[in-house]
Amino acid sequence: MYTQTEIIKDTTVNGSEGELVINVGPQHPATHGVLHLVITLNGETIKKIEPHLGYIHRSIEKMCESLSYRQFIYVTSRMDYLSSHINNLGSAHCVEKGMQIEIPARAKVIRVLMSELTRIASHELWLGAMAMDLGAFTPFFYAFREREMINDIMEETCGARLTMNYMVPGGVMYDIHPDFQQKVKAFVKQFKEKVTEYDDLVTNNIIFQNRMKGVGILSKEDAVSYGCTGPVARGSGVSCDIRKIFPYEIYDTVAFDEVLETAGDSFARYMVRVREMHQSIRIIEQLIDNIPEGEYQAKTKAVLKLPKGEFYSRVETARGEFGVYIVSEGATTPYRIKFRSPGFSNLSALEHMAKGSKLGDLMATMGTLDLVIPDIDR
Amino acid sequence: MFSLEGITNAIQNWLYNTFNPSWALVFECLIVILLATGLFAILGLVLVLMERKVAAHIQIRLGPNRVGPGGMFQTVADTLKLIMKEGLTPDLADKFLFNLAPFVVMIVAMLLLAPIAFARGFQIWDLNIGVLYVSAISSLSVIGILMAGWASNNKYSLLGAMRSGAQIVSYELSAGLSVLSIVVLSGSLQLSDIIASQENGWWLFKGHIPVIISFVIFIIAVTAETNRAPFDLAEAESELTAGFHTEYSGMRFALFFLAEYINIFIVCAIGATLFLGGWMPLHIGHWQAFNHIMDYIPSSIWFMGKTFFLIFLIMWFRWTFPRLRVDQLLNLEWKYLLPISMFNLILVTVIAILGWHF
Amino acid sequence: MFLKEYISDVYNGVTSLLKGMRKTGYYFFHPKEIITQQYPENRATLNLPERFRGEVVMTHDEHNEHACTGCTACELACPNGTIKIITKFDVTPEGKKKKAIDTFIYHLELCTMCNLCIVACPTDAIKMAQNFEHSVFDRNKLTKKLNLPGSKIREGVE
Amino acid sequence: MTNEEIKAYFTTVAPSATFDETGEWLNVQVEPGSWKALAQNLRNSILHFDYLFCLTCIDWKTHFSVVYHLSSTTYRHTIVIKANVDVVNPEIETVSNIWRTAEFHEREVYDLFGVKFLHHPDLRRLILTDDFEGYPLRKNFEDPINMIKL
Repeated sequence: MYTQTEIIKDTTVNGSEGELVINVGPQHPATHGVLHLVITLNGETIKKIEPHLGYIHRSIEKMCESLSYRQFIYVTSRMDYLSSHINNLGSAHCVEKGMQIEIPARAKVIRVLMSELTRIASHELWLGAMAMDLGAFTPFFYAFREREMINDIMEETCGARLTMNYMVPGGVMYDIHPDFQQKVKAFVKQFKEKVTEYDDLVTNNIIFQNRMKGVGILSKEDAVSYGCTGPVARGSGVSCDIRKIFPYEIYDTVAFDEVLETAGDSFARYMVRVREMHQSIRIIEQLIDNIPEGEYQAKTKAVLKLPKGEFYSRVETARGEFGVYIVSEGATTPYRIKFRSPGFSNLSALEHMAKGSKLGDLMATMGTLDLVIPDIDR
Repeated sequence: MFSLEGITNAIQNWLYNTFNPSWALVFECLIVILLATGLFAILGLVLVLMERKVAAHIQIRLGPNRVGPGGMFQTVADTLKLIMKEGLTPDLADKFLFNLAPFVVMIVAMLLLAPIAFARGFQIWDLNIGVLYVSAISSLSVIGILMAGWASNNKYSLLGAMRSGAQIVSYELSAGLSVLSIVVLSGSLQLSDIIASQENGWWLFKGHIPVIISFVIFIIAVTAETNRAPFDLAEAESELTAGFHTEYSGMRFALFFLAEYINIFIVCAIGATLFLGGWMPLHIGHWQAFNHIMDYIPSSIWFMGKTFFLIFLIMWFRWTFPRLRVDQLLNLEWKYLLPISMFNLILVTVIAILGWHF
Repeated sequence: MFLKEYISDVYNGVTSLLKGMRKTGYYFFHPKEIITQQYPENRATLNLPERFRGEVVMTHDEHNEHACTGCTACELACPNGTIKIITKFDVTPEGKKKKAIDTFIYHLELCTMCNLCIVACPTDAIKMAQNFEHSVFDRNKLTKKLNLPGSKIREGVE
Repeated sequence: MTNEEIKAYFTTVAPSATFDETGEWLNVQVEPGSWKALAQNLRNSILHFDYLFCLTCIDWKTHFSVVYHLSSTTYRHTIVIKANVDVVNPEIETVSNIWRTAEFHEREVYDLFGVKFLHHPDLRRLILTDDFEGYPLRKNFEDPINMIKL
């Protein structure tokens, strides 16, 4: 029934003269999941990359058509599981837009705090995983040490470490834990101390810099044309931070900079993410002592019914722009729901970026794209 | 002073007194084979455990600690597991070469044990071209790797083997040149002579900066020759899954794995012999009292200590640095290491001729 | 000029590498920094926060009474069909018929720990337990009956 | 640029377009036949819609509407373009040469809805297997194995 195996069989036969077709994935140490790339090589030089998707496609969009507006939010954590909070936020936001619910100020601040913590956690994991792709195993553990603190904070307040389902239409599910502020402050302190380690081990390392600089170049025009968002586009100098250009929640009242690099190579994307972590810390520091008192959840009806119409909300996840497009017919379940996931568009630029470079460069390029496969496959 | 020299001499005398010379030689050979194989097994187990523990501690983990006290028997358990596993041979592989390759790699590693002086007078074969022998034999291991990569009928393996070939061939050069600098200084190719020349101080300390440079180059080059990170392009996990030994499993994989660690041990032993005086205790010029105290530490301990220090250094590299790209690897050799070591060799020669070393 | 650049290249490269080695060396010689947690040896000291979502349980007090009215709010809230409530009709002492639960079936194997049922419950009859060691050898064991045998609804809970 | 300006532009290049301003953004209904030329215009004209951030399709049972969310990185204005296509033989011109991101998005829509994008460079199934029957996101698709309904 499945001709996917046929494709694999075909590619074991070499292409034209001097070409070598290899399958990277679906089980490969560098693809972080079940991404399957069929790569045509000439020696070690990449001539063509063809992604084969669908190994973990769960048809979330179809699933959501049978889930109510409260229920479908939890599914979105299973897409980009590293920024599940932000996915939840985007979905809850879209429902709130349709219902015209005004959420309390406290909930807004908590949501922003959680989003930024998630962003740091995601970038920490990316940092470790990318260093591992380049053959340095140790930064992974150092990055996970800090990430673990965030996970503990999440566990305490939200009840889970990865797929939190903490955002609900109208606010957040619980109030923050009493220890939350103190723990976040401890994390900020530790992060600031330990972040120099990453610089020593990774950023300033000559081997690392040589591997990253001038590799996987994406021009500004191409980044826009390929629909790249997030750190991938910002590394090419495209200003696309949704938090800045279409502020949601309270992002218009906190001070932070949109990180932009112009080189467009892997190192630029790397620097964008590292500097973004510092900006997230800056946002957290501004907000952590200023969480307003009050309700954490607006009063909503038990059964949510969106009015007839179309609603779209955009949020900035750790990987880029996440869009939720709900088409409602006035029922309790969405008529059609579309998730615009950042990884999907970013992946489409991979072939353009990696063509003509060495096989080793592919890992550097793919590492800085920060692909999360469930996000691409949905 | 405690030494193994007495024991070896006693055994030899006893053998030659009891049997006729040809039988004595046969028995000696048997003893050497037994010892070498035993050393192989023990070294493999110890080094793998050491690697895992070093990695764990660098990575703020504990490492294996479940099997035996402090995880001591972890590698024994792993070996048992590997022995019991099925050794798969891919369908379209060249079966003869595929099965031969691990043994070639292993035999090369075993041959290299011959000239190494483990302690005073404890050497299998003190041949007069010891250094030459080592550089000649050590470049043979690339044949085994190429064989494995080619015979597996796997594209990843082939790429890994090709990378490995280019890498070992080029890094032989600077390894050879840095070894030459010690040959120039001591004026002999025989390892026992080189050790003897370090009686009043190790070459690393006696030879000024040029020897330190050649020591650094030697360490880098042998790291590359043994396919260790940051030069592990032949097996580059994130790029080629496992490189040349992707298709190997069971005991044949274990042989590759073991040979890698034995090779590390051997190159570190050579490094310790050439630069750090082998089994020679730490002697400083004319400090007679200090030298005398140092002599009380057995020579085997000196040798093992130095070797394991170098092994630790190489492991430390592995768990700190990212991997180089294949073209950067060759750049590093041809643009940096080779010119520097050539220039350095001239400096060393000048020092040796003018007798500027201590 | 070329030579100067060449030498500074080598110098900068080597120093950057040595800096990295100093960092890893620091950790190697400071075993106090080790963060490994030795599970399952540390089971006794394992401290899970009270909000941690391990599995859904129904709280029973010392009289073997629970607060579940059988309203099926949780069943409706669940996105995966994890909860199935079978109701029966009790006859109260006054002779009136009253709806009560017969069996509260919980499919742990389908549960995603989203917490929506706990939020939906009007009487706080169910809550999340912190137990996370769910592995069993038979899948049927993951289908659980949450109300204890012989239990009944607490007085005054509507 | 404001919606009025965008509308004024549309009336010059595509007089048949109809507008709907009830939502967050301006919705423009266009004819699928004239879409390709219009897209080229939108990308290159003064409106400078260079960023296609969402491309999807909705099954309205009577017809499909292909939805394009366009934005401009210079002016930050956003519009939604909708083109209705037939259920029986859904076909529309590709825009993958105008916005490169459309290549993958169109393949996804082709895969899950069966809308054919004419002149697409590589229109194959992206997610599902090549011999999969049916288009899962269509409303009339019945999943033989549905966990929730079981």
